[in-house]
Amino acid sequence: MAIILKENVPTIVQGITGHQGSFHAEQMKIFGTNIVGGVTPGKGGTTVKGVPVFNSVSEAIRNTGARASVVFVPAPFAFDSVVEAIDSGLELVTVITEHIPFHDMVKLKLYAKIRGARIIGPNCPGITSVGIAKHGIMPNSIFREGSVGVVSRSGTLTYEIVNTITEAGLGETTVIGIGGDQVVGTNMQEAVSMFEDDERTKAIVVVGEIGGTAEEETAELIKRKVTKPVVAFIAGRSAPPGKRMGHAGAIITGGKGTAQSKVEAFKSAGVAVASSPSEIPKLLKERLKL
Amino acid sequence: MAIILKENVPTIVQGITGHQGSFHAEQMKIFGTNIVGGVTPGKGGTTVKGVPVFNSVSEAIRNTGARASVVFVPAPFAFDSVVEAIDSGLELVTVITEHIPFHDMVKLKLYAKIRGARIIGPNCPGITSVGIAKHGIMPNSIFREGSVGVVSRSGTLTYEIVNTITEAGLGETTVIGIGGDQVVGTNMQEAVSMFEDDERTKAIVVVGEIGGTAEEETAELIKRKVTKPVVAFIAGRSAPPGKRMGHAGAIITGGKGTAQSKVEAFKSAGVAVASSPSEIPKLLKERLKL
Amino acid sequence: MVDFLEYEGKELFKRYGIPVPNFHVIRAPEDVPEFNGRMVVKAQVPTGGRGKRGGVRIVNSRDEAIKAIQEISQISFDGFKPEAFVLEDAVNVKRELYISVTLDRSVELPIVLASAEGGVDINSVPQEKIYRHAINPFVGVTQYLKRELSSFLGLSSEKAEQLGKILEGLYKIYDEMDASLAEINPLADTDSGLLALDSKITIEDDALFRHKDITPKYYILDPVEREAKEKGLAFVKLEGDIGIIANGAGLNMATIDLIALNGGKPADFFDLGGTDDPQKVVDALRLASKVTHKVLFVNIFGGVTKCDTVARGIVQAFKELKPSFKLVVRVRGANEDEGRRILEENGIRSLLNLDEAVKEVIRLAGE
Amino acid sequence: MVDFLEYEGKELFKRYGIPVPNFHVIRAPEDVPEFNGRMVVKAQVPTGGRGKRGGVRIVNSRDEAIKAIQEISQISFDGFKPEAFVLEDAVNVKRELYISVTLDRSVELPIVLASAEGGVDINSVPQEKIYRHAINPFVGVTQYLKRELSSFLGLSSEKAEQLGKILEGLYKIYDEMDASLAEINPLADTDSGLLALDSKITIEDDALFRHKDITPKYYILDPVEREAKEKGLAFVKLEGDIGIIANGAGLNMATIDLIALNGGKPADFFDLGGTDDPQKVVDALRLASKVTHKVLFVNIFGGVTKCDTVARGIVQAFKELKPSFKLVVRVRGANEDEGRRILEENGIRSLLNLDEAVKEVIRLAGE
Repeated sequence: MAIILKENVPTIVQGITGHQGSFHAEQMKIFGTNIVGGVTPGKGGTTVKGVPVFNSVSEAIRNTGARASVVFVPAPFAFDSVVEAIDSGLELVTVITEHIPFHDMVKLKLYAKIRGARIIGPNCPGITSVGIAKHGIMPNSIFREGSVGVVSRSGTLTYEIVNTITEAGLGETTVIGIGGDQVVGTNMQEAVSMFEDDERTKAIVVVGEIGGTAEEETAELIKRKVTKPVVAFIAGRSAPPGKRMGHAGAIITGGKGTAQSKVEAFKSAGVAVASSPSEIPKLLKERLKL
Repeated sequence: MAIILKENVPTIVQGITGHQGSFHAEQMKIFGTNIVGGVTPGKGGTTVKGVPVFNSVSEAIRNTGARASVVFVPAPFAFDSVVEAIDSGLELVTVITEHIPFHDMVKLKLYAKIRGARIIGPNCPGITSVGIAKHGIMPNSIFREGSVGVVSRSGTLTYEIVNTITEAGLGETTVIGIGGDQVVGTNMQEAVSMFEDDERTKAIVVVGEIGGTAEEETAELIKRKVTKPVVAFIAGRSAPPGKRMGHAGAIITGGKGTAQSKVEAFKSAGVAVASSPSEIPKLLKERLKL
Repeated sequence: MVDFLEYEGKELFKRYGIPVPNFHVIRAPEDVPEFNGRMVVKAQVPTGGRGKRGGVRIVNSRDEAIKAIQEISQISFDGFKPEAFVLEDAVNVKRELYISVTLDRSVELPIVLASAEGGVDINSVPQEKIYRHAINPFVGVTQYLKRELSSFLGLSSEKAEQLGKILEGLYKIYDEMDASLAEINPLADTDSGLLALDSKITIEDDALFRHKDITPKYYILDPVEREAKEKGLAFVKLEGDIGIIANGAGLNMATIDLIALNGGKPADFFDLGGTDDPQKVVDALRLASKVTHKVLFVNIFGGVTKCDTVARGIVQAFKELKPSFKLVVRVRGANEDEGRRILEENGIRSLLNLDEAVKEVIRLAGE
Repeated sequence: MVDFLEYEGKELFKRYGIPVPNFHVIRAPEDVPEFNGRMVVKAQVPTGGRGKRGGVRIVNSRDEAIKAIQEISQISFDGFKPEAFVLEDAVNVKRELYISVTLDRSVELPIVLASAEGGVDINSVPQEKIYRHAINPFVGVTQYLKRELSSFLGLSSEKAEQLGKILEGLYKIYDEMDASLAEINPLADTDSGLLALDSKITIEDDALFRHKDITPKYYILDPVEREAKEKGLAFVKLEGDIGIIANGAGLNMATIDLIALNGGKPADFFDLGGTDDPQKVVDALRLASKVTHKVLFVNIFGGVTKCDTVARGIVQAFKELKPSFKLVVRVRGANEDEGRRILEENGIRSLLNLDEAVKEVIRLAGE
């Protein structure tokens, strides 16, 4: 199986007529994702790369039976687009858009809970369940079906690491980029917990970075309930306090969110912490006794 | 077993120093309910009928391990009290208070969903699981342990009907008064659905009244998934349209919410509809083949 | 329930940015200003269908307006006389639209209702011509809702923007004023934009504690019903000759149903509710005695309200009022023995069984 | 990130009903009014600890105030000169409290932080002396939170009421202004009530699209860093001699870590982000060339950003800029072959393996 994206659900692209939206709609289709439509208000009736465009999510659902969406609309309109997706009944909304105010995400996350929907992101590469579907912008070429679940706060670093895992002869179940913002729809703890429950996943890779306490809380969770081997990598070990390291969430404030604290938390939970991306497959093989 | 109130959870009374709060705290204790404390801001440190009073719900929880509450605070303060109960982590909040604006209830219900709490009421007699506990104001004397689950929009009419059931030699599992307002924390459909899933409940009594479409939706649910015998009673058959019949929710508007529509919906779902309270035990016995 | 008159609602509209025609509130003929052009005089009454009964007139001068006001003042609108008049600019209406925000009990959320067929009772518009969309109070009016709604109503992009603002204002009124209904009907589509030609705002009594500036005005013609309302007593007037006093709304409804089922005619019901106060029983009987009943049926299932308290109230009321109607009392539940004893000592017979009591009521009413 | 100066925050406080002492904003000595009694002159600087460095003075007359302003103007506060001064009534402070609203990333909700030990950096206050309480944005500030907070701070009922209003105002600022921090430190407890003596308001850049009235002012001393910020380029300045350009924040961080792990010293990093624009590569190299580096390391894992695009940008930039630093390029992922070919044609060697590339960077930096 996989996590979250367990089947190739009919999926729409919100903001499909934009540069990013149209490019990645095509890339997702090439990967094999069941892209059934796109939404851009006012552009209904047109097509983008063979995909029909609708004026609203509910119109798209009525015409295509969509159950999930990937959101590329610009930040000022993202809140409304995600609410529209949730209100219209979509189960899974993957938000690629960056620079959404965290105030909006706090509310969207609570709102998704009321409606029983799941948000991934924002400011994330999305989710790929190898052999099933890809929602987002990860490069199609880096995956290989296998037994490693990857959760990451990063984008390209995820590609780097997944590529390393794949090149080492291992493979992935689901790779989820949860996003680099302060508040994310699906967090590291949830992803690790789902990987633990996923039969096909045999080992878990956690790619963290400085800022916040998600890694520390994940380490607590691992201590408490995770039986599968976990390998972690923390980016930003050499980052000075008080500087925002590119991601909105990657900042050490008030002495909290240091790489040291995260590395120690993971180690005390029995997690193997890699010091470089290339070390990850080695540690995985050790733990999987390959 | 029973529904909702499945064990005698440690329970507090919010608004315990009021006339109603103190009287019913004692009545609940006499019934055997595990009343561990009360809350009235500014009255912390005192006791009411032997029950310790705290200034806040969180203080009460720290000192007593409470997991549920019964709310008697006046309507203008009820919204805040219920939020306090939910924020503090209580699982079950039974609101006796009447005249809470429905605007507040719409929000409270959504909020409870975010936090995973259950609200019963407002403007309701509460819930009694016979042999387990009573949260609310139902008379202690009317119950007898048995196999009939009762859900009702009414208060005293519920007592009348439960008394009739008890006197007929039958008995109850759980009796839940969901309240007579337009928006209620736990609705008729949910209660019926839980009775269907409750092993000990062998038959279900639904006491509805004019206004809204809860009965019609419950009839749909019964058609779809309820296998146990259901007996219904609808109050307000002789009520004229446009008049609010005492309960905030009991009003026929725009031709909707008539007793006729409800009776027909139930009948088409195979539900026995009683024309008087005294007919209910007869119909129950027929259906239960007693 | 507080119903706003048209002008009260329109003043609220102005405050919330909803465009309305220029209007004057006229309480006496001398309030009418001099004017040029066409204006409309509208009776301010708490009931619908005033147009059909001559409560709305087009006027072209101050004199015509005064004459219209004087004439309309003579009309009775479901028993109400106009309290005031609105004199407003006549508008060239291209289409009459409908829009309202109210509670949808089924989804337990506020809902927007809209239709391109406005100007009539929304209940008479076919379902498929009504746009319905829930609003989550934690999110409010969304952009996509505004787009969908404008598209449903077939509005140009300029008017779509205006409609968006109107919807936001209307939802804010619903939310901030704790309204149970905030309605614009008709919303006029004119060459110069959208205009709210009428208003209907209803606020539940329950929410009035948050709105101290609202003085509840109840438009109730029946004096007994009005007195009950003003005193906050739960009294419902019906047609018939059998009065009912019970504790609890559900029990009251069930009681009138039983009476009707057995061929009786309920006259009214009075809900003692859930407080244990003998004075409330006396008040109930006093109100009941103001209405001509053949029989008064007191039906109590004691819980919070105790049977003995009710018995004491009945005894006291009978001493004070000496009513002419026949009385049937049925008491069950909390303190029923004590209640029956008190009644018996005062020569009032009481029953325990509801069905039997109802039969007795019917028998007495038929005498 | 936009930081408000004290007076900007206090103007916001006034608008949201948070009491502040009377104050004047002084931009030049001639702005100082005549006054009687004690006042305070405070330097308006975007950095903390101004008091310890002489940026706050008590004054008793206009002349003293002007003298103080002239003297403070000479002081450097972490490299910043005061832009303006606040001249405000001196207040008799009984206690200094602390209160702020900010995001709690762990519970993913706004949180109130408060302490009776205000006037110092909240990070230096022991955890047990800090009150923490989440606020759900769908519910806002509740009555029970106000009660708990006042009780924690040991306030009288009159001041508790005032604190409730202050908390509501502060939360509204957080919510309506999309603030990431809304802080009052100290909140003075005085005989005549509570007063906000200082303000700290921070707004994330991400939210500025909703606040067109805010002109972002970035207090960044380093000219290259400021230029990058103003152009919206993701540039982070560190100490060291190895510049890094990568695509993506995580990859950038991982790259500087690898450099540091292998004994190198990262000088800065530039994030190309997720757009496939060669001009961005040129901009990055131009900025990099303004800083003295020994080595510049370009590390790309191509996805949205293609390797060939980066290669073209590098070639173009080198033609334009002719920089003095040594260059190491590593490209992997989308279009890596084409990227390597372009670089090779232009005489730039590139690597595929990250670890090897890092070793080469360290080797060159050590030369």
